[in-house]
Amino acid sequence: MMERYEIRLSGSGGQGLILAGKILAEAAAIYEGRNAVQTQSYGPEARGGASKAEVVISDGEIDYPKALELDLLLSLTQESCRKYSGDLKKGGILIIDSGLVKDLPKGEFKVYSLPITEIATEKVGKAVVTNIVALGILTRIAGVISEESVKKAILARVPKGTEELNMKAFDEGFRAGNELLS
Amino acid sequence: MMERYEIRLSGSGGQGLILAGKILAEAAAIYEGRNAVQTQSYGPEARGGASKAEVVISDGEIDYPKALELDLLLSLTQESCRKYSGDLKKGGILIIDSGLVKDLPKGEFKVYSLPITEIATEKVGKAVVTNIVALGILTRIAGVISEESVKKAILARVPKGTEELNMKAFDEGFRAGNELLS
Amino acid sequence: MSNDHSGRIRMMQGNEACAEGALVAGCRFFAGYPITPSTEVAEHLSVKFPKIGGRFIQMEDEIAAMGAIIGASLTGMKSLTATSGPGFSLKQENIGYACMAEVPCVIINVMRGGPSTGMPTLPAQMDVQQARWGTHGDHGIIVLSASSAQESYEQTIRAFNLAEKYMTPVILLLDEIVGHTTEKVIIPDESKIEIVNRRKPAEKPKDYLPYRETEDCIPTLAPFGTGYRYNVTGLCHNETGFPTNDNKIIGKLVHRLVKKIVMHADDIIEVKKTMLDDAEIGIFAYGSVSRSARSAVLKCREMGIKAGLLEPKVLWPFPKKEVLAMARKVKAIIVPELNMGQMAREVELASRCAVPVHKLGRVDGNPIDPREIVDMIKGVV
Amino acid sequence: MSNDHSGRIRMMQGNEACAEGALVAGCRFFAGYPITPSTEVAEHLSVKFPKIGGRFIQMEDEIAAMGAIIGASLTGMKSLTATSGPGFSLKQENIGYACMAEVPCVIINVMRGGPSTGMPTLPAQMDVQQARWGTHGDHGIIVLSASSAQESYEQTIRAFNLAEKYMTPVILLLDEIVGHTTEKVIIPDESKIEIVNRRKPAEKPKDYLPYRETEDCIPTLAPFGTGYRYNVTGLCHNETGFPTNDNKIIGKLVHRLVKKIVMHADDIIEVKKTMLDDAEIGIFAYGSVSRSARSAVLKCREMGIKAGLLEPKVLWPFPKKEVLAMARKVKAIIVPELNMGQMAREVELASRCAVPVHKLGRVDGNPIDPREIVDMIKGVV
Amino acid sequence: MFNYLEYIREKNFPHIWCAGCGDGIVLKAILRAIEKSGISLDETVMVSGIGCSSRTPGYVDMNTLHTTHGRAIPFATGVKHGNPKLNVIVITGDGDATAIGGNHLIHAARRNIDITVLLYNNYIYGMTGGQCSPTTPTGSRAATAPFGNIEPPFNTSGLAIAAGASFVARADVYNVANCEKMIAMALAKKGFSLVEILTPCPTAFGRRNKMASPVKLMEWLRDNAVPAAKWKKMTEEERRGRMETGVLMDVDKPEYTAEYEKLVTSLRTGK
Amino acid sequence: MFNYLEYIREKNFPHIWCAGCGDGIVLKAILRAIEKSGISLDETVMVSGIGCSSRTPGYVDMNTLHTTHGRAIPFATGVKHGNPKLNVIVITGDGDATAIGGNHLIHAARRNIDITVLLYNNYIYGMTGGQCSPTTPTGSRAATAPFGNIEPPFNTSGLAIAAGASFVARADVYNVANCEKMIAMALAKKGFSLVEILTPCPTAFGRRNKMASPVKLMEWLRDNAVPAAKWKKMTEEERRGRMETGVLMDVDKPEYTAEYEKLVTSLRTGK
Amino acid sequence: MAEEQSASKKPAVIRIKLEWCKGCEICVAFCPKKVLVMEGGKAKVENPGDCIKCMLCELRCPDFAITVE
Amino acid sequence: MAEEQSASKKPAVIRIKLEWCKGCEICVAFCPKKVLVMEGGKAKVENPGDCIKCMLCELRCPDFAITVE
Ligand SMILES: Cc1ncc(C[n+]2csc(CCOP(=O)(O)OP(=O)(O)O)c2C)c(N)n1
Ligand SMILES: Cc1ncc(C[n+]2csc(CCOP(=O)(O)OP(=O)(O)O)c2C)c(N)n1
Ligand code: SF4
Ligand code: SF4
Ligand code: SF4
Ligand code: SF4
Ligand code: SF4
Ligand code: SF4
Ligand SMILES: [Mg+2]
Ligand SMILES: [Mg+2]
Repeated sequence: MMERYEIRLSGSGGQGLILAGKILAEAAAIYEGRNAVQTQSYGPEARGGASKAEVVISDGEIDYPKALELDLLLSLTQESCRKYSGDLKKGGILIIDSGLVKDLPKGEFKVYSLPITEIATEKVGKAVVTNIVALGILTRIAGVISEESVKKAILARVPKGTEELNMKAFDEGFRAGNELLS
Repeated sequence: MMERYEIRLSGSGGQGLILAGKILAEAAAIYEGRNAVQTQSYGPEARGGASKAEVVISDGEIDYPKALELDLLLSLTQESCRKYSGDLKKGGILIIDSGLVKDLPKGEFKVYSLPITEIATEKVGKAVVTNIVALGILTRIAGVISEESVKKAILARVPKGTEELNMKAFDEGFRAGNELLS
Repeated sequence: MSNDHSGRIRMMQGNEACAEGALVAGCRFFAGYPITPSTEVAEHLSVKFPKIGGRFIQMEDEIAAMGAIIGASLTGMKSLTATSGPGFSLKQENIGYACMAEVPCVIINVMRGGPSTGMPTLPAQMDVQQARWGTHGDHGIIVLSASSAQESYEQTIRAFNLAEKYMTPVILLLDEIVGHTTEKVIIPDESKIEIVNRRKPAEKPKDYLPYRETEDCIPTLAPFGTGYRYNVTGLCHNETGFPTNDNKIIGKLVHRLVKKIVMHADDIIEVKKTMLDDAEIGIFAYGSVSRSARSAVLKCREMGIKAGLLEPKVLWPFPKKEVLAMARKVKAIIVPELNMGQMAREVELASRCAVPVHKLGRVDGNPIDPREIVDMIKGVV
Repeated sequence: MSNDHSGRIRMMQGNEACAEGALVAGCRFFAGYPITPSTEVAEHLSVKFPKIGGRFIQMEDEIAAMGAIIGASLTGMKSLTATSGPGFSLKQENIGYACMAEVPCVIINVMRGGPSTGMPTLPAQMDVQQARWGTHGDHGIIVLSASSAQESYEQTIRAFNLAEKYMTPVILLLDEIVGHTTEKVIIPDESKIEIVNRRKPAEKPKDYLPYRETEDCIPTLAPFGTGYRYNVTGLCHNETGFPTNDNKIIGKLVHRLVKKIVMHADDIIEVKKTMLDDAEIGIFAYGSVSRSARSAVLKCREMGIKAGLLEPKVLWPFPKKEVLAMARKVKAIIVPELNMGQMAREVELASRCAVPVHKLGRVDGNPIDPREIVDMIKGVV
Repeated sequence: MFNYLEYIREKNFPHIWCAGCGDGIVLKAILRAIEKSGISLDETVMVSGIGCSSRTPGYVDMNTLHTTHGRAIPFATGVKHGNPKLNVIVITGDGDATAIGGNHLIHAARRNIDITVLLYNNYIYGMTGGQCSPTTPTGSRAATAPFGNIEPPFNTSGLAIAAGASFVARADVYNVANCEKMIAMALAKKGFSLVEILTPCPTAFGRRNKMASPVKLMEWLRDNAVPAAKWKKMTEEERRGRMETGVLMDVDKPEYTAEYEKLVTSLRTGK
Repeated sequence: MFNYLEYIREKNFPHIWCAGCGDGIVLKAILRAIEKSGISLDETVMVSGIGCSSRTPGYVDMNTLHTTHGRAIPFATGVKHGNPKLNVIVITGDGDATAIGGNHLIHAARRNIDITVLLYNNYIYGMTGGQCSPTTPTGSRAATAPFGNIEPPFNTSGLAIAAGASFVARADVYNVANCEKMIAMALAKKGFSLVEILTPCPTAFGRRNKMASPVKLMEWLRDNAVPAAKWKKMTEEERRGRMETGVLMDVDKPEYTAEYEKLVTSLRTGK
Repeated sequence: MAEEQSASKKPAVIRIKLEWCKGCEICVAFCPKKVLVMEGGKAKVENPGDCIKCMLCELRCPDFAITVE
Repeated sequence: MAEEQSASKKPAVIRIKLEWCKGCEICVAFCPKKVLVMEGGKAKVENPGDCIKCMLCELRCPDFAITVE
């Protein structure tokens, strides 16, 4: 049984990370029958500047809904990485956009640096799916939720007509993560 | 030292009894240096129907400001007499308008029945001064505040130009009270 | 927009769960005015209601919204509004009207921080005393609390049930964390959900007294337009609903408004106990903080400290008996809350000096970390 | 209309005495909205102010009136509003603003009965908890009480002094009996009356911080238009007055708003004791009821019963120490009040289970008769 | 002969209004207008705020709702939107509707929700003893304007028109026939309708302003409330200080609850 | 060259408004108008309510007062009546001024108190994420009108005129020169003045209504906000869906604080 | 026809409910035929024969106190 | 005169404060002379020589980010 796995997705206001957080949570809760809670930052933060979404996944009850010690942090901007990496636990996973995050936070983390935005724009061809690319990468690297569950959750959330695009984005991300690991 | 003397003036909305109450209180407090509190009924009562003003006079501190056991009740209407005579104490003074109050409340009271409104209209010539006539009667019968003090208080309260009329009203009342007593 | 996966499990924000709970409870009228962090309740119902013939209206302000739900409730509609601190303050006058005229309705307040505009997007539990005393004049009131999306759903249903049963406004307090956290809600079969509807008059219109004195102190208000002609007023009134100046009747009325809640306290009050049986340290916590407290209890137990948790699901009437019972068993009580001790004072009052009561207040917009509670427990032990 | 007899003794209603007290305190701005039984405060000032250049304005509602006095106070004017229950409820949001932005002003609430419209012309003391908790969010507040015209006069002056000293709204609660009873007021020589004016900044505009952290927790707000340019907001803010999302600063601010009152409680609290030294029965009473209580004490003493009276002139911060001291000396405490026990619960909390606390509540619009109190005392003895 | 007793709650009489208060005159006009328009008492709800005028519902035998000061219109909005089949009449005063309740008035007008607002303009706060209201004429005395009111009054009807009301009329208690007619027209209107009824308060307004008796105030109305037809022929000079009565606005526009119903239908039927 | 830095609180920049939000454009027009009208920053107070627009005062270097939602005008009334020497500017949004604050707007206009209200009409509640406001056009989508708004909007300027405002103008953020001019005229006016400034919100209004980019919204203003001179020559047909800009009302009337001062003087001098 | 005529010719029955009459004098002041007078603070029918049944007194009585048949 | 001429002839100095520019494109879209372009999400001066100093970009920039001298 998995006790508690804490994920934080961070970046800037318009990057769709809140949707990504919701998808992750639904993948775990609805398609894997586990528990998941998702929270996010509101307020001026949510309007430009750094923004975050958190997902806690567990096979048991989730009492405290916010992250206490992050198992995984995704950062799509330098600012968000600086601001939100404080809670990443020793040995935790840090996934960053290699094109946008240059300064790494101090600490003992497993760092995975990939050109996430670039994958979205170049390989998938649309910047708007950066969040889904990130989900693909994260799914592979974290290894706590199955590929199928996340895909189902994506399909249930994204607007009709964009399914293919989003599946492609997820797959590209997943593949990139896979390459890095293998 | 006079402990506590409770007076209630009752009648109908427009009879000027609240002003009479204020005058009595000022006579005691300002012109005789005693303590006095004056309260009155508000609400629908104050708009037609029965209305009352209470004055408590004492040489000591006046704690409870409302009447508990009336020493004196003045009633200018039948309705107000019925409604407000309950608190009149045994042996208390009841002054009524003989023209308007026909049914007397049950109890052991000293009843003084005078044609108060009639004195105002006939002898003084103005119905509006009924309250001042009543004050004259009450001053004489109660005997707790001096004639001079009440007159001073009247003069300080009534509109300019009506002083003479009001003095006349007071005197007529005082005289009527005197006649009844002697 | 909505995520209608078939099946009984749904992921929802607390605010959305309130809206869904309201739908199931039979609520078909919503009037509101947007305010962070409660707005999603309205937004969700603005999508749902028109589809099923329920009535949504955005009013010009919170005062009007409160007035509108009272008016709608008198036509027989179960009615809801949702707001946050500043709007809750504005609604107080009309909440008092609903108490006085005994009109059932539900008010959700998703609490944010600070007095005044404060911290619109940050969590707090600073309106718990206001929920009891916010309107002028003596009155009784029912105030519920929820600590998860699941409870938001269930407590909204319960709020409507209590409102209809006791003919009274019911307030449901969420804090921003609960309102905005998305998590699993297990939706029971509708047939398994108890729904209470207000009493209808048994007598004919001519014999009908809306505020008839009854043993249970609960009036029976016929929906407007059903042939029962009567008067509703915020003035002190008699059994017919007409204003009175008769002191005896006034006294009875005000007494009854308070008594109506007090006499049914056992039916209304609900608490959840976690490991309290053998606890030496009792924690009293509600809303999102009770989740931190539960974590803390578990951590303490791991460390061999016998901590237990009393979670009131109903804040008012205050669960005095339950607190006293706990106070008589434990060595100390800790009250963590997102305010400066508003419920701690109630715990102190209820525990009748049986044990020391320790406050753990946080007012900086951060949630209470379970570790803080653990630390305090360690300090107390 | 007014009764300007020369000399120092005047007969006045409590409401009029408030108006006169305000004038002496230096109040020069009034904004209000009529409501029974407080309207005479406004009416009196509408006559007086224009004659001396003070500014009277009748606003479109109570919310606006509260807003206007805050605005005026920021220009340096001592500002007042007066209302009763329904209006007091409406003012709550902006009272919270005044707490948050720390703008001195005085709010008089002449309490009438009932929740909602209730009993507009009958006395009650049902808003004493609302005065503490009526606005959303944690905050500190000063609430005074008066039991006679004389005290109405004096307490209005004190209200302004405390508002200016502590940069906070101060609430003065009267009940309808006090507001409407005409009695003697002895007006002291103006030179003998202590008047406090808010602090002015010592520093130059460029170094000025309106909400600078100080030991006494009191900010220094320069009147608008005097060259000190700063921002005032109801959002959580930093020392400069600008909104912040920094949790540390937010936490400090909310703490300070509460602490500002608590740390100065000894300076603020005032009680009057009557025959308490050797009392076996302690009465805790305020407003018009304290007069009934005083009568009762005297009657009891005549009968050989050692009763004594503790009269809080300040209701909030609550005189905990004084109550505890009394609780430790007497055998029982009686709390007569024109509500269902709103202050009795505070007395119970403060007396820390030292003695039984008996409530004597009346909510029917009648005053409490001294004989009722005597009867209860006899019952307790 | 019109039998008022069929419409009133006789046991609540005599009513609380002062001698000569026009509120009773309006009440009677309302009852006749109700009869004329044939609406059923069981399907009609009368909602009021707080004030002398707002005591009206207490005397009428139907579902009556006496709310908080200024808030009659929001409560009424809830009643109407809650059950659009009900006829909803709002009784309000100048203070209730244009001071504390001014915002609700303009918003209900904007929404064009089908309620009939009968605004008793007595130029003062009657219930609380004669303080200024937003309709107190400049220069008039009031308990809070002891030296004469320095504020200009609202043209309430004009304001309602600007806000979007579909029917607006003015009437007065001297010209009782017109009063009844305007109310009947307002009741018949589908949409937000307002009748501003001039009924100067003898006790709190007249006395302070040299019109101490009810009869004086009726004479003042007779001489100064001018039917629309006559008004049109008057010069600016002649109009000064006078009030036009009759229909001031009457247009047909989409009504709020009907529009809502349309939305519901379209979502349900996909049309 | 106009140096904005002399008027702003630079340390609070960049401001919180979204990319392309017109609020910044208005702010700049205000600063230029202030300079033009020569009023002293030390004797000027800017008061706002709550909303995106109401964040404006935070950026201006003077005494600034950010109040509660909808209540800027009453606070401002207190400031002005408290010290009539101060110039008082109110910054407010369509929700702030016409929804929750509608009553205060019409009453300040009625009193004709000398404050300048700059109402940023962005057709939506921006701050709370795009719910309907009383100016949201019928049919437009909003977070609380997912199927299109069924309510008609206010003509806010028309309402202010009906309430008694002495100066009313409309401007927009495309035509920046007119915007500056209208604000300057309003500042110069002795009496209640209102400038309704059209500044559609890209984030919460535009996106939902097929005008996703700030540029699109500016183009919409360019094509639909019509200067008075041109407006006069347009047919009813051409006017539909368009907005007249420029001065809509400009009269001289007694101003509230001046009238009060007169009363004080007359009582003191007996004249 | 006959009936109509008789109806209009039937002398007016003017009733005053004294308990409800508050003596405002409105009916008296505006009766075009001076049918009514005040007495003891209440309205009183003095010249019923002159009544033309214009109904104005009834319509304007604020207290539901006067009816004309 | 000479000065005026030289002032108007002086080539425009267009400054963009990149930290404040939010990239809304308004300045770019409405510059009558296409002096400005977008680059990396911010405005950029591309053809300063074409600028006629109409000031519209400065007047319309919501972010106080562009100045023309
Ligand atoms: C919130 C609130 N504020 C004030 C009052 C006091 N109040 C009662 S009636 C009234 C004014 C009534 O004036 P109007 O609406 O013109 O009615 P009228 O009595 O003149 O018919 C006021 C201010 C109240 N009941 N509630
Ligand atoms: C009493 C109260 N109700 C609601 C809110 C929430 N609220 C904040 S801003 C706002 C609306 C803002 O709209 P508008 O005035 O048009 O300003 P904008 O953000 O569009 O510029 C609302 C409803 C609040 N702060 N206070
Ligand atoms: S105070 Fe005026 S409005 Fe009220 S009942 Fe009397 S006359 Fe009528
Ligand atoms: S939400 Fe709209 S109004 Fe608010 S800052 Fe963004 S663009 Fe401007
Ligand atoms: S009906 Fe006409 S004529 Fe007859 S009494 Fe009445 S007012 Fe006079
Ligand atoms: S009008 Fe009516 S109340 Fe007035 S005097 Fe005539 S009968 Fe009496
Ligand atoms: S000043 Fe005019 S021409 Fe020059 S860059 Fe700006 S908008 Fe273009
Ligand atoms: S207008 Fe201003 S903020 Fe927008 S792109 Fe141009 S410089 Fe940047
Ligand atoms: Mg009125
Ligand atoms: Mg807006």
